[in-house]
Amino acid sequence: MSEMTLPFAPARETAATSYLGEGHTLTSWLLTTDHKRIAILYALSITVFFFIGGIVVGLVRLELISPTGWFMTSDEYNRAFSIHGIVMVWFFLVPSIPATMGNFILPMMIGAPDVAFPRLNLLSWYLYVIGAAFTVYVLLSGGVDTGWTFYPPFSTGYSNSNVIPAAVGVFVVGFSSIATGVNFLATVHMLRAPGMTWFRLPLFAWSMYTVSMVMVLATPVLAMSLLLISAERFFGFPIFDATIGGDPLLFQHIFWFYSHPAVYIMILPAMGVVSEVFACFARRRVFGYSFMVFALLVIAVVGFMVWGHHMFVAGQSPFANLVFSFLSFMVAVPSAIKVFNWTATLYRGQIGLEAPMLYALGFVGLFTIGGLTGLFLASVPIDIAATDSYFVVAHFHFIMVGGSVSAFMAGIHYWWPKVTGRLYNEFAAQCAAITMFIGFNLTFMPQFVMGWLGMPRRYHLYPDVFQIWHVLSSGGAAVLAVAYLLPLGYLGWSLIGGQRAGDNPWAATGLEWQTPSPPPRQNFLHPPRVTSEPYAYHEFGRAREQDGETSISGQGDVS
Amino acid sequence: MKLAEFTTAASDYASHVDTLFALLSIISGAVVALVTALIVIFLIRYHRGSRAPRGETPERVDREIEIGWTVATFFTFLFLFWWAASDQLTALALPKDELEVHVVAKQWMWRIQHPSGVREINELHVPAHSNVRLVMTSQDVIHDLYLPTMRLKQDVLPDRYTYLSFNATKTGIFHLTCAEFCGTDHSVMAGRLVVVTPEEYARWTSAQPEGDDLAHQGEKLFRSLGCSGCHAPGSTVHAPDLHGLYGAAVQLADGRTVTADEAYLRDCILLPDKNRVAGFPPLMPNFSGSVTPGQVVQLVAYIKSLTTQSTGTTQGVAR
Amino acid sequence: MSNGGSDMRSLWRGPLLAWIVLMGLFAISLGSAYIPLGHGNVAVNLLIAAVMLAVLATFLMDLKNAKSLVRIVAMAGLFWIMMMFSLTFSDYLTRW
Amino acid sequence: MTDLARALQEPWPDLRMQREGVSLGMWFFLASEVLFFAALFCSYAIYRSYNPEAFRIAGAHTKVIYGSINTVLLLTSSLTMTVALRAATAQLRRVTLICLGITVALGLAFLITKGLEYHDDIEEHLVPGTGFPLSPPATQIFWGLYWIMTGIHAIHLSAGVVVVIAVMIIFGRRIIPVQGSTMEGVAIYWHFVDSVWIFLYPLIYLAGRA
Repeated sequence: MSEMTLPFAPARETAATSYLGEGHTLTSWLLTTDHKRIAILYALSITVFFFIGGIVVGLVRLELISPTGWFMTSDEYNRAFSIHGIVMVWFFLVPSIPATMGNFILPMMIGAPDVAFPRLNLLSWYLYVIGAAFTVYVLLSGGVDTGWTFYPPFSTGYSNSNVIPAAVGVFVVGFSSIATGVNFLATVHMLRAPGMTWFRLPLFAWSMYTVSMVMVLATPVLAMSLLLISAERFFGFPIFDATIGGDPLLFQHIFWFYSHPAVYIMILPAMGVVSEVFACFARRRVFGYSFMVFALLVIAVVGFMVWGHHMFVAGQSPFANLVFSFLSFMVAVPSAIKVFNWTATLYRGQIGLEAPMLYALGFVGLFTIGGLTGLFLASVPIDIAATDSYFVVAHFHFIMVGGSVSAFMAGIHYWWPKVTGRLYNEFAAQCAAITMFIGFNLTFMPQFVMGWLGMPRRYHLYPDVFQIWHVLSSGGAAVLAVAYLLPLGYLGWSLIGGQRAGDNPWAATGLEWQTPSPPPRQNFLHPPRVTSEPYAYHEFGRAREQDGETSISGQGDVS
Repeated sequence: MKLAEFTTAASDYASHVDTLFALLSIISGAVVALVTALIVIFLIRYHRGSRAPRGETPERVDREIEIGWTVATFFTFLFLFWWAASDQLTALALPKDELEVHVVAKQWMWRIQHPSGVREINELHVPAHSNVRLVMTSQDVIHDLYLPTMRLKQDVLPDRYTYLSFNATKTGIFHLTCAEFCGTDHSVMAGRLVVVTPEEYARWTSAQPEGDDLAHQGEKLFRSLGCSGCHAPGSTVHAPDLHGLYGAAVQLADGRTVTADEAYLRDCILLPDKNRVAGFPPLMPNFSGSVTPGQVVQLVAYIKSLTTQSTGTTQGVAR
Repeated sequence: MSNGGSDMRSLWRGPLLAWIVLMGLFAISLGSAYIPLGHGNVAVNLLIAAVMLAVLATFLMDLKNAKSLVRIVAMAGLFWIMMMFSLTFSDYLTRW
Repeated sequence: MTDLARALQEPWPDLRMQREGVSLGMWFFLASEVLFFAALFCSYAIYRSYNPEAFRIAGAHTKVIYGSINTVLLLTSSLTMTVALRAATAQLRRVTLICLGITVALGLAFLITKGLEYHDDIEEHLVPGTGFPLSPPATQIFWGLYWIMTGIHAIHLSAGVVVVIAVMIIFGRRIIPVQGSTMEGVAIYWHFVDSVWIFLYPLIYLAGRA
């Protein structure tokens, strides 16, 4: 290939060595600039945080079995749910798909040897670890009890917990997000392989592009909001102090300017993963590809204009409520279109129900419910009744856990053979996927019910009429815990005893599958060149006459 | 405790909200059913290796379907927005002749004071079939008064008034609680909303230990704090006259014009420099450290009474 | 590489011109601040700041020769600021 | 050409792409920085519209002389930075280094002036908290924002100074040739820090002058 002159053309002998074989020392991992190794580092560290957050919420669900509580004080309970929120949102969900799968797959998907700024990529992991270390410090030194939202004046003047270290942790991890975002944006703009035009980008690459946009533009605003409350708490600068003319609501505006788009930071990558998995396991082009792309872009942009729906009862003006309500309804349109398009992708497919597909189907179901209940909360009168209740808790868990985590699992299972070169036990994986779906619904469906009945969130002690729902929810959480632990077992086992996967076990299209598993350091043995549309699972156009079995052909022509 | 204390729709507004909730539930249920049904049908019919035909659909049809459901979704959402917004706007149209009850929240209790001067803690007695307006403020952090049976909640903010209006149609004892996380005992910052008939309310009020009403308490404060020294007509100090002030438009020194509502009056007492009235020297002392939120409520009630019943109490000031 | 005087002159000429304009604008800004214009003061000052930013970006940051993509990115930040300001103020200006 | 080969880094195919990529990446980062400051400016705007009188009174106590000197210093540093970049592109190593040197000197002068100003402010107890000399109380919000805004700006500038010094060392020892992509990124960042000051200056120093 002469179109692209790589200055570091891979030598023949190293071509066979996978990225995993390039050194086995600790420093070869900790000082690596290989996007694939950094992705593995991220995967390991976010897994640790996922289980920290999970254990904490396990305790919370256990405590809530009894309306009067049985092993925590109210202060301990408040610290528990706060740390659950902080850890899960910033140390797991936000980096989850972008920092692991995005890092690993995105450069391969667009045919690049690495991300645009490999050293910045490593730096972003270190920033993540530093932020995480602060959080561990917060945990060990008594916790934080403000909830993940840090509302003043509680956080600035009344809380007796470690607000500032928690804020510093989140602040630093924010920079890690920004670094990743900048890196991905530059990568997608500059390093696409010859022939990889914008409208030949797989939807996962598009989702990484849009999510990077949101990360880069939203995260700094969070950083500033945390800085302001820290300044108020630490130096006594009265920025949000109502007694002298400040306004605590201003914090909420700034905070939600980030934190609503943050929901899209969690869900856009999930949408990308699910699009890949649907196309592969239905062996079908994604229905309405260009609409899917525009939907991602519209969600990313309009997602910035809807933050006020978190503040309908906060003392925001009724006029602003109307504006934000309208915009919130509008941002739901592209989300709905995506659900319809995934469904339509199944039409006339060759559908197989391997584990990644089961997770992806679970995603569509749960995301649909989560999205529709979003409409409830966009309606001002219903939001007034339901906000700050378990209805909201259930709603955002449907999106962030039902949606995002399901898609994360789908992606892990889908790309596992590529990343490790091994196959996991399919049956075990299918069992885990089904258990997760059941456990999830059992956990969060009761929360919708009790929320609408009037159960407020963040309650340690609660009226006993709600006990039955809490018990159901806690039971579901136990099932969910099993479903999250299962993959540790069979995925771990696959590393030792799993079958060799081969280059392309799913017969998938996409450049990442046109290279050995696990891939070599430079990703491709030969610089790839793209000649066709993505998702060429069946021959477009000609299939009309043949009307039979579809042929499988790769997207990339590796010469 | 009974579930009905939470779930009863105790006002017409609450029933409206329930109707909207039902409508949205039906639409959502239909969409979920449709998507699930389609997915299940496709999974069965197009399972790998099945004999169903697999041809391509024409691109033009694809496009029409795509545009079709985009437009359909858009208009459905527009309709839902219109419905929800009109409910909201109806609720905003404030009725006249309200009973104003003051609520001061603090970690972790609700202090309530009726216009008659009666106080209660963590209990709110209101007459049925009357327009009740809660004027709320917080003494420390942000709280949120949540009345499940009215389908209403509103954050209660420090140094600012927020309002909640309702008209209960059912009598009974309902739940009242805090919905915005406010610290250790957030979950037990609860109480009872007692809706009684207007006659019972009158009886209940008069049965309470004797006390001045809010305006009278405010009047006493007004004198003991020395306000009357400057604000009395004919005082040597040049300070604005407060008669007829409430509800009037005020020209401020920096060119703005504001309506003198509760929030404005409160600001004038606690942050006198924020809204200086045009044509007056900045002499008003700052009372933010020396009066409690409850006392501000009384002072404001008194100043309001100078407008609403401008005959009876005026003499008090003039003296 | 040889670098004669003419080379140096072409190196400096454009940026120096921009710098002189910036200095002029700065002086106007400072001077106008002492003329009482009520709300006009802040308007004038911000307008001058905006012009200064435009001059700086176009001539010193060389946006005039940049790829359109870079210009779009530079504009994007401003668009998002606009979104933040207009929607936040939609609350504050209609609140009381 | 060995010079150029050393300037090229993974994963870029050629130097032109690398320069473009670095400058694009820097611009993306600046978009992020813009939003970072936007949150601050937004707070300022809202509080000023709510407490116009307090902001006028508080603004009259800022030290306009220091502020103006600093504006001149920063604008001039932008000039020398632009020339440094142009010189680097034309492969004039010595001119580049001299211009960078002047830029750093101007940056340091800015920071010293800032330090003097902070000293004066602290002498006058213009730090929000008990014993704050100004009234009404909302003046404390202005001064709280003053410290945060100028402080964050100064941190950005210090970072810029450190980076420019590092770049000078790298160029001086010929570790990377001047015409590489490094100058590109550094220059854009420096100008950005300058542009923030262009807005800080009228909002802070000119607020209460009329």
